[in-house]
This record gives sequence, C-alpha cells and structure tokens, in this order.
Amino acid sequence: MDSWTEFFNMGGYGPYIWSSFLIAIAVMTGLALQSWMDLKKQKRLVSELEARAERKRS
Amino acid sequence: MNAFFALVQREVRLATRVGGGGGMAVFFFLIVLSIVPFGIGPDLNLLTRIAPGMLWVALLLSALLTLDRLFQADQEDGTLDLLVLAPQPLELTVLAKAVSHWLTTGLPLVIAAPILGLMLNLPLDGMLPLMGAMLIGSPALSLLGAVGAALSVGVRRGGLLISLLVLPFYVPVLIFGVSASRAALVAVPGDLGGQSLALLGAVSLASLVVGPVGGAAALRVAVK
Amino acid sequence: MAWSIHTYANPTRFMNFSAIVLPYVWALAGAGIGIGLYLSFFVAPPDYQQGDSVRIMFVHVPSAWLSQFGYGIMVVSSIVALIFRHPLADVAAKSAAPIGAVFTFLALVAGGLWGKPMWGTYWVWDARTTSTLVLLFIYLGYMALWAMIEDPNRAARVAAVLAIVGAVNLPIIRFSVDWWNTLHQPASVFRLDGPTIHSSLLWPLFVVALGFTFFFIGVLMVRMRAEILRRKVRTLQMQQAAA
Amino acid sequence: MTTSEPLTGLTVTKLCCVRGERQVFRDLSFHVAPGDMLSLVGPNGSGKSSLLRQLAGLLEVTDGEINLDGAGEDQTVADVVLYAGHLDAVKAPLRVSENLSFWAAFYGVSATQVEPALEAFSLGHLGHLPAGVLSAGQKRRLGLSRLALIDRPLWLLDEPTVSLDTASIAALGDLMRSHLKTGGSIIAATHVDLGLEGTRVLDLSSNGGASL
Repeated sequence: MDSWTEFFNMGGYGPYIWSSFLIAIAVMTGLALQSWMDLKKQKRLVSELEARAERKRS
Repeated sequence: MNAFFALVQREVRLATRVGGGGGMAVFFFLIVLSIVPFGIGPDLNLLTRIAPGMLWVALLLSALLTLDRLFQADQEDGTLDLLVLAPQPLELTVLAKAVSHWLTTGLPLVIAAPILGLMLNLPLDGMLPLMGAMLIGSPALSLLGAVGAALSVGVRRGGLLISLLVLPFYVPVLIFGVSASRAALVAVPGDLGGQSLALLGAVSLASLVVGPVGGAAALRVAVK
Repeated sequence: MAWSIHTYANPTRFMNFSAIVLPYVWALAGAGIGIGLYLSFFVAPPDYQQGDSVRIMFVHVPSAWLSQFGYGIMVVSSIVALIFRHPLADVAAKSAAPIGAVFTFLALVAGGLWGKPMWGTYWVWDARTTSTLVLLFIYLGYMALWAMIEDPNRAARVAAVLAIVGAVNLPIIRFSVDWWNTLHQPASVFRLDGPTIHSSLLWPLFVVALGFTFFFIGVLMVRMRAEILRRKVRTLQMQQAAA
Repeated sequence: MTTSEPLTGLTVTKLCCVRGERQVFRDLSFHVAPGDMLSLVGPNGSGKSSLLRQLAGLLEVTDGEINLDGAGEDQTVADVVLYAGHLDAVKAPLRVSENLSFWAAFYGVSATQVEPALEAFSLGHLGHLPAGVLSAGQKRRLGLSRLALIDRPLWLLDEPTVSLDTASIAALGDLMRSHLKTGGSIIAATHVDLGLEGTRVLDLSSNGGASL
C-alpha cells in the first residue's frame, strides 16, 4: 500500500504530473471522439440524401 | 510605373475625401493611448517605462483598423475585377495599395507619435529614436496587412478576421520596433539600438517581398 | 457529373484505403502510448535533478513535436493543393489544423504544469513558450479563415496561401521572440533551456512520441474521411436543390 | 476604335463551368471572328455572367479551352480583353473626370483621350462633379465610357444596357458598331436589341445545369 501512495505522490510532484496526464487524456479523447462523431454524422447525412434521391428516381 | 503612381494617387485622394483619411487613424491612436493611464494609473515613471511599448501597440491597432477596406471596397463596386485585369502586374498593384495605406495611416501616425509620447511622459531625447524606428517599421505593418486584407476579401465580418490573421505576423515588428525605440531611454550594454533598427529594417525588407507576392496570390484566388 | 473523375476518384480510393488502414493505426497508437508510459513510469528512474516532475515531459515533448508536425503537414498539403490541385491535399490541410492546434495547446498546458514546481509559475514568457503561443494563434487564424468562407474550393485556395505565408514568416517570428527573450532575461533567473533528459528516459519518450504520432495520423484520417463526406453532402444537397 | 493587336478570333472548345460544385454549363464550343457580335441569352443562372468572367480570366476554367487565335506568345488575356461587368467600378468621392483619368493612367492610355471618351456618352459637361451625385444611369454611362477610352479588340459586356435610357442605348449601339467595323469583337449578355447587323445568338439554356 505504501509503495502505491508513494507512486501517486511522485516525490511531491504528483498533482502536477497527474493533472497534466489527465488533461492530455481528456483532450485527446475529446478530439478523437468529436472527430469520430462528426464522421458518423456525415455518413448518416450522405445515406439520408442518397435514399431520398433513390426514392425520387423510382 | 505610371499605373503604379496613378493608383497611389487615387487611393490617397479617396482616403482624404472620405472621413479625412489619416485623421481617423490618428484619432484612434490618440484615444487608445489616453485610455492607458486610466488603466494603470497616472504614475509618470511607470508611464515613461511603458511608453515605447504602448505607442507601438497603439500603432499596430490603428494600422489594423483601416486595413479591412483596402480591397473590400474595390471588390464591392467592381473595381477589383478591373485592377486584376489591367496590364500592370498584380504584385505591383498590391504594393501600390500597401504604399497608399502607409501614406494615409502609417505616416500620419509616425508624425503624431511624438505629441502622444509627451502625454505618456516620454523624454524628449527618446522622440527621435521612436520616430526613426516607427518610420522604418510601419511599412511592414501595411505590407503584411495587405496579405491579410487580400485573404479576407469577400468575407463577411472580414475586419475581425484580418486582425486574427495578421496580428501574429506583427510580432517581429513589435519586438524590434519597441527595442529600437527604447534604446535611447534605458541604458543597455552594447549598441542595441542600432542592432534592433537593422533587424527592423530586415523585417520591413522581407515584408516588401512577402506582402506583394502573398497579397497578389490571395487576390487572384479571391476574385475567382 | 459535377464531381466526375477529377474530384471523385482519389477521394474514393482514400476512403477505401483509410478504412483498411485505420484499425492498424489505432493499434499502433495504443501500443506506443501504452508501452511507452509503462516504461516511463515503472522502468525508468526519476531524473536526478528534476525528480519525478520530469515525467510531465512524456506529455509535453510529444505534444510539442506534433504541434510542429501538424504545421508541416498543413504547409506541404497546401503547396500540393495550390500547385497540383490534388483534391485530397486541401482536405488534409484543413483536417490537420485543429489537431495541430490541440497539441499546441497541450504542449503549453503540460509546459505550464511542469513550470509551476520548477520555476514557481505556470506561465513564463520564455522564448519557446511564447513562440508556441504565437503558433497556436496562427493555427486558430487558419481555422477561422476556413470557417468564414462558405465555398470549400475558394476557402481551400485562400487558406493555402495563408499557410504558406505563415511558413515563410514562422522562422522570422521564432528568431524575433528568441532575441526578445535574451534581451529581457533577468540574470538572476536560471537559463530556461528546457529540461535536459537523462538517456534512460529517452527511449520511453521516443516510444510515447511514436504512439502520439500514430494517434495524430489516426485522427487525421478520421477527420479527412468526415471532410470528404461533408463535401459530398454539400454536392448532394445542391443537386437536390437544382433538381 | 481600332484594334491595337491583330486578333484573328477567339475559339472556345468544350468549355465547362462549375460554380460552388454546381455545374452551370458544359461542353460549350463557339468561335468569334473579328467583326463578330455574339449575344448571350438564357434564363437567370444559365451562366451568362460566369461565361463572360471565364473568358476574362476572372473565373476558373473547370474543363475545356479558351484560345486567343493569332495572339502573340507574350500576350495575355489582359492585353486583349476589356470587361464591363454589372458593377460600374465608379468611386463616388472622385470627380467624374478623375474616375476616368485614373483608368486611363492605369491602362496606359494618354490623358487626352479622357475628354472624348466622356463625350461618347455625353458626360463631358459633368466632368467636374463628384461621381456620387450621378444617377444610376449616369454612373452606368461613366462605367461604359471605359469602352471608348481603352483600346482592346475583345469586349465582354455583362448586361450593359441596364438602367440606360433610349438615347444612351443608341449611343452604346453606335460605339459597338464602330468597334465591330474596325475589326473588334463583342460578346455581350443582353436582352435588348441594339440594332447591330449580323448579331449571332448563343442560347445557354440548352447547356443548362438542370441536366446534372
């Protein structure tokens, strides 16, 4: 147990180290997620528009 | 070359007939600088220390203020098409535009700077270095600004966009300009004034290439 | 067809290619970041001078590298877009900008969090920090230009001019900021050369940086896919409006 | 209006135009010889303005070719073409004569030509006034007086008769007739019959973008 506390404490630098890693993880995940959701949205729009064009043609 | 001077003459004439040309920019310059003491207090020693920097920042902002009409007005009334189609190289046309912007904004501000310097308690022997540095550095503001103005032709709220695009590119001008201006005020080891003045000149010369070439490239795209 | 061979063939090929490659890119990104972090936390020793705070470098250095990498991609793509009119090039340039901006931001944040215990302040106006900040502004200006011009073809060419003008000016800005910094550096503060990293940390750092780079490429591909589809949506909408 | 450079004609082959991803027209081919007047007709959005801007080099050519026959190697479109769009390019704060003298200087025309050019549209007596006080029709005439001022073999006119009265339309017709007589060519988008002999008509509606 003691070694874990020590590990998280990081020689007193813990707060800075962990917050920098957490911010990085949050921001990078957010970026990836936002990009992915945008891709999903565009895919949906394309299929909607194509379906509409198909319906019109038939 | 005739075409070049004809354009400069026309631009200056237009600027002086609409809203007094340089007058507006000088007024803006004055009002920004007189706001400063309200923000930081009337401590004369402090004002002396920050005067060169404040004067340069105000110069940048005033130059920006007049940039958005540089090509936008011509685009709105169809003049830009004819400027692009004229036999004169587009690079020279952009250069003429930048020169007229400097004549109606940069030059009046340089002339007004000593008077405004007095308000910020800038000592008299600091005036000449300040004016010299502004004279050398301000053309770069117009030249780089012309690229930003050309990039935002036809964009709604283009004025705001120009500021976002151009201000980062003004950083070197500001740094070398302020340094050259304060050399006479603060005792610095070595001939720093001369060195920063030379660097400021180098930035202006580089802008002399970047401005017309970049501006013309942007305009060709913007018209199409 | 408005898109026809000129604009459509290459994007289609890219869509197929990226769909196959993406899983591998994500796997490499995950492996690089995972292994690198394991090595750096459990294998590498703390720095003899900076102690454990040096571990912030595992966020800071890869981010700083990618802030440059992103601008590099933008400039190369912009040149290709202007000269060869390659339809994928401006898609790549547009998609790289927000990713580059995000990593520039992360580099600044991680730098600040390292600076607080080391220098006693989150923000210093030192040469690197300042020129990274200017780079962030240029990224944001570039993105604003894209956002404010409606027609993607026009926006692409205008933005390409900006990216190239920026590339010409960035060295000048760097130099001026360096010069400004040495000018104002009070002698009492120790040199801010940035942390020198012990060699036992160098390998893990390299592995993390590699993982970050693959992450960048992965996000770039996703964003490019979305951008290609966005343009297709625009075309379809215009066709339906015209019909 | 004499043509400064011998130009044997303008050949357009399979020209396409895409505006903001929308196809405006495609596979447009025609030839214009010296002395030819080509009238562009078609509904709104059929691409009359776009075609004129493409010919002037102000709009990207998506596909196809525009050839200036007989033009020298170093001759560009700018040396051959005079373009009058639907904006007048008139600066309100400048005097009428100043407006035109600027274009004279910018296009390398002698200042003595300014007065006759103004006279072509009976603006000579207004030269001292600021252009801002002119009516819409007068501004139009001031813009068109560039045609009398600058000497280029190929005129591209976009709705030149808008807001002109009958007398001015007649004056424009005279100017165009003398341009054609001296071997010049004109391509104009206009609904008004200018009474020019041998006008050919190019109907753009058949190349429409509706066939997307």
